[in-house]
Amino acid sequence: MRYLPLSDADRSSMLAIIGAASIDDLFRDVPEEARLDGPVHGLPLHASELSVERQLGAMAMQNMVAGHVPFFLGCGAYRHHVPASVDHIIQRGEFLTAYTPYQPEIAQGTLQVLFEFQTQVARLLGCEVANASMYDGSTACWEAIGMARRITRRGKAILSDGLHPHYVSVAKTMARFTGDTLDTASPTLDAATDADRLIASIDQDTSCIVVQYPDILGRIDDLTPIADAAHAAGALLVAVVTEPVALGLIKAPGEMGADIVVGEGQSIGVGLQFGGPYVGLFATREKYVRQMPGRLAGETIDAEGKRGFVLTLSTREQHIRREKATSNICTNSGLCALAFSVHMTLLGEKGLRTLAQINHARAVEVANRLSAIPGVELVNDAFFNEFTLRLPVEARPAVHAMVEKNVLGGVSLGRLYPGDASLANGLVIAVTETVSDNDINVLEAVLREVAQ
Amino acid sequence: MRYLPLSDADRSSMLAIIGAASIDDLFRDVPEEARLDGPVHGLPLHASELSVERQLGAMAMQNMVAGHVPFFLGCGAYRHHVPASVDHIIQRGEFLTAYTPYQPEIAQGTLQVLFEFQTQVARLLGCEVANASMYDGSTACWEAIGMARRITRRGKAILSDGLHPHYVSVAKTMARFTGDTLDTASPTLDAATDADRLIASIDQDTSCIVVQYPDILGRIDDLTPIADAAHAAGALLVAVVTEPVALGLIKAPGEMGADIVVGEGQSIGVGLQFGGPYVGLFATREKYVRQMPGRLAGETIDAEGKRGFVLTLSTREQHIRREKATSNICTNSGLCALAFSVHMTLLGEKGLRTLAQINHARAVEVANRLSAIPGVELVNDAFFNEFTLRLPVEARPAVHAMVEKNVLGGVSLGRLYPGDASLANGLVIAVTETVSDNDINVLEAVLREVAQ
Amino acid sequence: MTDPNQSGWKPTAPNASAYDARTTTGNRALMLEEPLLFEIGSRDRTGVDFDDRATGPSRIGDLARITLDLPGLSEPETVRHYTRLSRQNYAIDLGLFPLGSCTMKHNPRLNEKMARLPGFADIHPLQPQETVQGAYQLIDTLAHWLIELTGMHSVAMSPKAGAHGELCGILSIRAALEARGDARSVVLVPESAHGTNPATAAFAGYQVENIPATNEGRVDLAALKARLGPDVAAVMITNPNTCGLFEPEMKAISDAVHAAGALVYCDGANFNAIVGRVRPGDLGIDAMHINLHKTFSTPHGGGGPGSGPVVLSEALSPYAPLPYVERNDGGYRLVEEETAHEQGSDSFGRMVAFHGQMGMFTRALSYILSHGADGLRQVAEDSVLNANYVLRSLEDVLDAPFAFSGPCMHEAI
Amino acid sequence: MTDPNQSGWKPTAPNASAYDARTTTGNRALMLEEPLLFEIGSRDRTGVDFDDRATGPSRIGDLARITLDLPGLSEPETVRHYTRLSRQNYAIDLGLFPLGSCTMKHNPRLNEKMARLPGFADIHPLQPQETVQGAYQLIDTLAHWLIELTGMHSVAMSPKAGAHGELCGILSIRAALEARGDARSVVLVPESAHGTNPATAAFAGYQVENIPATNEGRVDLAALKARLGPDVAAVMITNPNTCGLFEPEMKAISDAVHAAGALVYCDGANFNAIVGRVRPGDLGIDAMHINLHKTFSTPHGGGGPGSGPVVLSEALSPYAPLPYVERNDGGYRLVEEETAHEQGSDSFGRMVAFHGQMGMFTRALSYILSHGADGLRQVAEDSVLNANYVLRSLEDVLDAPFAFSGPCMHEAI
Ligand SMILES: Cc1ncc(COP(=O)(O)O)c(C=O)c1O
Ligand SMILES: Cc1ncc(COP(=O)(O)O)c(C=O)c1O
Repeated sequence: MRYLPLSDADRSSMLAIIGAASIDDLFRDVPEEARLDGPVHGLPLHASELSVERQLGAMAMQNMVAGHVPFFLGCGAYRHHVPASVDHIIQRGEFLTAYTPYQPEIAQGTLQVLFEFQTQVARLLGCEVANASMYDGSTACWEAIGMARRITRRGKAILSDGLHPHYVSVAKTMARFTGDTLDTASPTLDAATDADRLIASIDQDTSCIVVQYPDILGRIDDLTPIADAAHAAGALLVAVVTEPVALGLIKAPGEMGADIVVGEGQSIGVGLQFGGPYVGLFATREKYVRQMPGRLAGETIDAEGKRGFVLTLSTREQHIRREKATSNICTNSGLCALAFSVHMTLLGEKGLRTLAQINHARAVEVANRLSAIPGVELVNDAFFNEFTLRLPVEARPAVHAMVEKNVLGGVSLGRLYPGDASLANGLVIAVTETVSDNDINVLEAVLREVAQ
Repeated sequence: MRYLPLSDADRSSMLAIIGAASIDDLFRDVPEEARLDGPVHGLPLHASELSVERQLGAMAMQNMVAGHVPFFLGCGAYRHHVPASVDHIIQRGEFLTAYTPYQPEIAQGTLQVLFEFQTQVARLLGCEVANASMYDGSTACWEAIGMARRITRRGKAILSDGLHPHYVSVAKTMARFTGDTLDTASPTLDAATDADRLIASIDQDTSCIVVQYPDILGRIDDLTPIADAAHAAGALLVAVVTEPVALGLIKAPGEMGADIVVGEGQSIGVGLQFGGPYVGLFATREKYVRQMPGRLAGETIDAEGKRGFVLTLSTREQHIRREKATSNICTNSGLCALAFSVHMTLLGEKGLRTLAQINHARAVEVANRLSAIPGVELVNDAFFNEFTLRLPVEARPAVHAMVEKNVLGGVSLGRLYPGDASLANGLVIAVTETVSDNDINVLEAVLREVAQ
Repeated sequence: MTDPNQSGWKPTAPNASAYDARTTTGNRALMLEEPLLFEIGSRDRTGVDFDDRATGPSRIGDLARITLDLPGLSEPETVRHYTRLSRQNYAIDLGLFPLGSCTMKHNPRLNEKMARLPGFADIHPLQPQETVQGAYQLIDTLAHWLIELTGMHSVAMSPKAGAHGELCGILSIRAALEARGDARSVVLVPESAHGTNPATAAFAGYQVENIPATNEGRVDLAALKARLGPDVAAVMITNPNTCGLFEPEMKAISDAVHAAGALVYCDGANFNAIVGRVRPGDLGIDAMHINLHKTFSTPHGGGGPGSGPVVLSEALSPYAPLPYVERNDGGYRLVEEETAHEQGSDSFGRMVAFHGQMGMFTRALSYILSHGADGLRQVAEDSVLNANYVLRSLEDVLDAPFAFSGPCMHEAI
Repeated sequence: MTDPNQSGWKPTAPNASAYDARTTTGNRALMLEEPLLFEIGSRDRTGVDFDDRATGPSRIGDLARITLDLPGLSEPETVRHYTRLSRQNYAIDLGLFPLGSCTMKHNPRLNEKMARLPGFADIHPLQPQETVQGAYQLIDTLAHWLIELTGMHSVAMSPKAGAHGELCGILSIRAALEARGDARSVVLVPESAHGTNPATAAFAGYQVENIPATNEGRVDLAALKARLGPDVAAVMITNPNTCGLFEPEMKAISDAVHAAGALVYCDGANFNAIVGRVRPGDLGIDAMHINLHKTFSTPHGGGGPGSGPVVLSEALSPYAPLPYVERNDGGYRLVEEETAHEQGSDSFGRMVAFHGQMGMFTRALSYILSHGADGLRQVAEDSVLNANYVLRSLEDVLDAPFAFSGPCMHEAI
C-alpha cells in the first residue's frame, strides 16, 4: 500500500494515544448494518504499478489512436499538436497538486496564471473581461444563456441551427428545469447560415441569440447584423467558439458585437482525451461582470505594497452567496486553463496566426481535393479548418467503412442528428496542422471508394 | 526558432550597442577559410516539434521494444519496473537543468541528494563510503583497478573469467596505455567459478583480484576465501556488481571482505535505454577514500550554523589537482544517481528484499522449466535472477530464430565471446519481476522448438 | 510517525565537517518574483515553430482578423516564466494540506502516466464506437467499482465536478418527482453545507430552507421530521458532515424523508473517510456525488478539473443523464438520445457535451486498482485515525467544539 | 530585450484593486528545509507494491543477506522529500546561468519526450541487431551531422562525457603514434585549460607541460613553436578558449604541430559559440570532443550524465574505439571486436560497455533537427552576440582584462 505512510506500529500507537481500542471503535457512529465487514465485493487486493499498467494498458490497446491513423474528426474537439513543454509544466507538483487558490499567500502562482489566462482569453475572444474558466464549452454555453436571462430579465433564447447539437441538448436539459424557452432548429446542408431566421425571430421576450462561430458545419459568417438586430431589441448576442484556433485568422465575435463569448478551449494546450477534461472559456463586457458565473482572479496590492493576485468579486459565487449565486460552479478547469495559457504564451500572436493559416490552407486543400471526387459536394462557402461534404451515400456507414480501412474520416451528421434524413449524407471534416500529406492522400483514396 | 529568445530587432540594437557593423564582425578572429558561408551541407532548415517527432518516431518504430515481447536479456543491463514517480522527479527543472553543484548556496538540493545516494550505495554494497557516481559499471571497474594500483603500488590485476567481457575489454584498452598487466581468461560452461584459479594466481605483484558477483553466467559464490587470499598477499579484492537488485537477497561483497566494490546501478531507477546513460557505483573502505576517483558530497555547517552539504575532498579531483588527480572524470551520472536514489528510497529495505525475492523465485521457476526441455541443461548451481543454459544447438542462431517468433530470449555467449567454440551453445537468461506468466510460457514453447 | 532511523546514520564523507568554506546554505537566492506575461512578452516573439507551407487562396470571405495582441515568449522564456510562477504555490507535493472540507490527497504519478497512454489521451469523443471499445470498457469498469463501493444501483459518469454532480442528483430527483406528477418546491439543506448545495437546489428551481443542527454539529432529526411535508422535494445532507462527524442517525433520516415522499441527496465530498468501510447505499441515500478529485486521487490542479460521478438509487436510475455506456455481449456501446428510449431510459437529458472527464476516470481507476479492496479500506481507516489523532493532540491546545460528539471521520473543527 | 508589451495591458478584473484583504503575497511559507532521508525513513516502510507471489525453494546457497539497513518511505513521502529538496537548487529553468566554461543552455522538453519513446528507452543494448535497426540509424544519423558540423572525417560516439572524450582523443593519438612506431612522451596543455585536459593526458601516460599564453589570453605561437619537437605527442587546445576568445592563429598552430610530427587535440566544450559558422576540420584539428550536454542541449542534470562524442581527422579515424555503427546496403550493423579487423579498423579498443549515451544521442538529434541548419548557425551568432553585449555592458563597471583582444565567442572574463 505504497500511498499510505502509516505502518502498523504507527497505527497502534496512535490508537493508544486517542484512547480507542480498535479502528472499529472510531466507526462506532456508523450503524452496524451499514458497516462493511469484509472487503468490497469482487475488487482484487492492492496491485503493483506494473499490474495496473498491464490492466489499463490492455484497455488502451483496444482503442484506435488518432495519431496512428489518418484522422479528420472535429465537431467540437480538435486534434492539435501540443508542445512538450506544456505537458511538462502542468505536471509540476506546485501546479498539479495545488489546492483551489482560496489562500492567496500560498497560491500566487496559480492566481497569476489565472489572471494572465483571463487576459489572454479576453483578447482572443475580443472581449473586455474573461473568467478563470468553466467546465467546458457546452456548460459555458448554457451558463451564458442563464446570464443573458439575468441581465435582460427575459426568458427566451434563440439558438442558431449551427450550434453544436450537444450544446443544444445541454441547454434543453437545463431549460426544462429553469423554465427558459429555447427556440431551436436543425441545420440544413446549405452554404448560408440561419442568420436571417435568427434575426426574424427576435422579439420582446428574447434574452439572447446564440450562434456558433465557426458553426457545426464549419460555416463562418459576419455576426454584426445579428448583434445589431439583437441589441436593437434589447437582447444580447451570445457567441460560441468551439475552435479557438480559428480566431488567429478570423475576426473575434467580440469584435462583431457579441456580448458574451463562450468557447471550448480544448484546441489549445489540452488535447483530445476522449472528451474531457476540457476547459470552458467565458468572456463578456465589463459592465456585465457581476452577472458572470465562475471565479475571477484580480490584481491587488499586498501588505508590503507589492503587487499580488486574489480571487475577486466572490459575491457572485456560491461559497459566499449560496442560493443567490450566479452559478453553482466551484471546481472549474484550473489545470486545463494553465495548459491553455502556456500553449498560448508559446504561440503568441505570431504563432497563433501562423497556426491558423496553416490549418486553413490545409483545410482548403483537402476541401478542394475531396469535392473533386465524383458525387461529392462541398456544402460550405466560407470555412476555417472544418467543412461539410454532401456525399452521394449515407455518411454514417461511410465512416464505418473508412474505419475498416484504418481511416478516421470525419464525423457523420447521422451520428449527430440521428433520424434526420436530410442530413444523413453530410460528413464534417476537420483538417489541422497534424494532418500529413500522406493522410490526405489516403483519405482521398478511401473516400473515393466508399462514396461509390 | 523557438529556443532563441532574441528577435531580429533585438539583434540589431545589440550590434549597435557593441559597435559592430554585423555579426560577421564578431567572427573576425576566425580565418576566412574556416568560416562557413552557407548553411551546413544537407541539414534541413529548422523543424516543428511535430516534424521532429515524426522523424524520430519513425526510427523508434524500427526497434523491437522490450516491453512489447517476452524479454529475457540481462548480461549487464536488466529490465526492471521503475515507479512513475521516479521519472516525474528527475524531470523537475530544478534537478534536470541544474548545473554541477560547484556553488553550494544554490545547489543544496543536488548535494543532499548525492549525500543520500552515497549512503544508500555504501549500505547496499556493504562498504563504508561511496562516491557520487561514475559513468557506468565498466568504467567504474577500470577505475577500481587503477585505484588498487595506487593503493598497493603494484601493477598486476587478476580478472575473474566471470567478469563481463565488455568490462574486460575496457580494462584491456586502458591497461594498454597505463602499462598495467591484466591476467584474464574466458569462462567455461561450468557450475563452479574460477575462484581456485584466482587464488592460485595471486603473487607479490598482484594489485587486485577482480570478480563479478553475480558473474556473467549468473553464478554466485562466497567471496570470502578470495578476499582472505588477496589480503594475505597484500592485494585488494575488487568486486563488480552488475545487478544491484541481487543485493536485496544475497550478501554484499563488502560484507565478504571486498575492498572496493563497483557496480552498474542501471537496474534501479534508470531503465534499459540501449546501454546509456547508466550510473556507475563506486564504494570502498574509509581508509582508501583519498584514492577514490570522482566527486564526493559531504556534510558541513554553514555560516548560520545550519547543516549543509558541499563537494568535499576535491583535492583528489582534476579541477584542483590537474594531472595529479585520481581520475580525469568530471561530469558523472548525477541525474541517474538521483533516479537510483529515488527508486531506492521508494523500495527501502523492505521493498528491495521483496523485489529480489520475486526476481529469484521467477528465475528459479524459469530455470526449472527450461532445463526440463530435452537437451537443454542448466549450467548454474547457485544464481540470483540470471542463469546460463547449455543448448543442444548453437545459441546465437537460436536467439535469432526466437526473434523471428517475436521473443527476445536471452543473450547468447556466441555474441559475447565470438569465436570461442566451447561457449557457443551457452545462452544466458535473465528473469525479472517484469516477466509475466505468459512470457514464460511463450519462451518455453519457442525454446523447445529452436532447441531441436 | 517519522522517527529517525533507529539504526543510526553516518555520513559517508568522513572529513566533511572539516570543509571550511562557510557559506550560507539557505536558499534566499531562490525566492523569485515574476513579472506578468504582458510585461515580458511581445507580439512578434514565439515559442512554436512550424514547417514552412505555402498558403493557398483563402476561404474566409471578408472576416480577416486585424487586431489580436497576444504576447508570445520563446520556449526557454516560457518554461522559466511558469516554473518561477509555480514556485509561488504551496501544494500537496510540498507538504500536508490540513484543509477544510476538501480531501486533499497524494496524486500518484502512475495515474498521470496512465491518463497519458495514447489509447486514452489521443482519442476523439466522437470516434465510431468500434474504435473506442477500450475507452468504454474503462468507463464501465470504473462505474462498476463506484457502484460496488457505494452499494448503489447505478452511476451517472458525466458530471464534470462535485457541484455538477449535485446538479445531476437534484435534477434526477426533480425528474423522478415530475414523473410521478408530484410537484414539490422546497429542498432542505443544513446551514453548514457547502455553498454548492443551496446554489444547486436554487438553480434547479427549488426554494432552499435550512435544516437545523443539534449542538453536537449533527442534523436535528426531530426538527427535520417536523419540517418534512408534501412541499419538500429533497433533503441534502453531507455525510460525513462538514464538521467531520458521521451522522449516526442517517438511516433514520432517510427513512423519515422517504416516508414523507421526498428523496435524500448526500454530498459525498467526504466519502474518503468511509470508503470501503461504509456503503451509502445501505443508509437509504438516493443520490450522492463522488469527487474523484478528492476521494479518488485525481489532482486538484489549483482548482480543477474535477469529476463528479453521481451514484443513484434504483428509484432515480431511470432518470440518469445521457450519454452512458452499456455493456452488451458484443462489447460496449454508448447510449445517447437516439437509443435511450429503447433502453428504458427516462433520462432528464444531457448535462455536458461528450462523456465526462475521461482523463479523470483513467486516474481514478488507476488509483482504485492500485489500492484494491484492502487498500481502500485502509485509506478510510487511516484517514479517520489521522483525524482523531490530530483532534486529540490539539484538544489541550485549542477549543474543539465537537470533540465530545463522537469520533470524527476525516477532519476536525 | 524584454520590453513591456507596448500595446498596453489591462487587468481583466476591473475592481480587483478594491479588494481589501491585504495579506502578504511573499512566499515566505514556501522556504522549506528538509531532513535527511535517514532521519525520516525506516526499514519497514516502502513506496512500492508487489503482487503477491509464492516464493519457491531458493538457489542462493548459503549467501543469504542479513543486514541491509536501507530506509524506505511511502510514495507520498518520497515525492515530497525530493520535491522539497529540488527547491533548494537553482537551475536553467529558473533563470540564466552566466557561468564559466560550461555552456548552460535551455533543455527542451521535446528532447525528453523523444528520449522516452519506448523504441529508444526500452531496448536492451545486447538485443540482436535486426531488432534495433532504428537505434543504429539514430546513432548513425547523429554521427553524420556531427561530422558535417565539424568538417571532420569520422566520429567516435561511445565516450560518456567530455573528459571521457578527451581520453578517447588522446588514446587515438597515442595509438596512431605507436602504429608508426613513434614513441613520444609529452603533451602540451595551456595553463588556462580545463582540469580534465592535463588529467587526461597524464592518465594516458604522458608528461604534461604548459603552453604559454600571450597577454591577450591566446596561445603564444612563437613559444609553442620553440617547444615543439620529437618528444611532443600532442597539443591540447581549447577553442574558443577558456577566456572566451577564438584562437585566430589556430590554423598556423595546427600546421606547426603537424610539421613537428605531433597531433592537435581540441577541447570542444565551447563549440556552441561557433557551431554552424566554423568547422574545426578546416582548422587542422585531429580530434575534438563535443559535449552534447553543452552544445547540443542535453540536460546537465546537476552533474551528468553527459555525452562526449569525439570527431577525428582521417589520420586518427582507423584507431577509433569500438563498437561503432556502420551503414551498409541492408541496414545498419554494429562493428565490434569480432569484425573490426575485416572493417579495416585498428581500433585502440573499447572504452565502455555497450554503445555510449543513447539517451543523450536521442536528445541531441532532436535538438539538431529542431534547429536545423539555419537555427544552429543562429545559435552561434546569438551566443557570440550575447557574450559581446554583456562584455560591453560590463566594461565600464568591471575590469575586463581581455576586452580589447578581440570579440569574445561565448563567454567573457
Ligand atoms: C462538501 C463539498 N461539497 C461540494 C463540493 C463541490 O465540489 P466541486 O468543487 O468539485 O464542484 C465541495 C468541494 O469544493 C465540497 O467540499
Ligand atoms: C572546457 C572544458 N573541457 C572539458 C570539460 C569536461 O567535460 P565533462 O564534464 O563532460 O567531462 C568541461 C566541462 O566540465 C569543460 O568546460
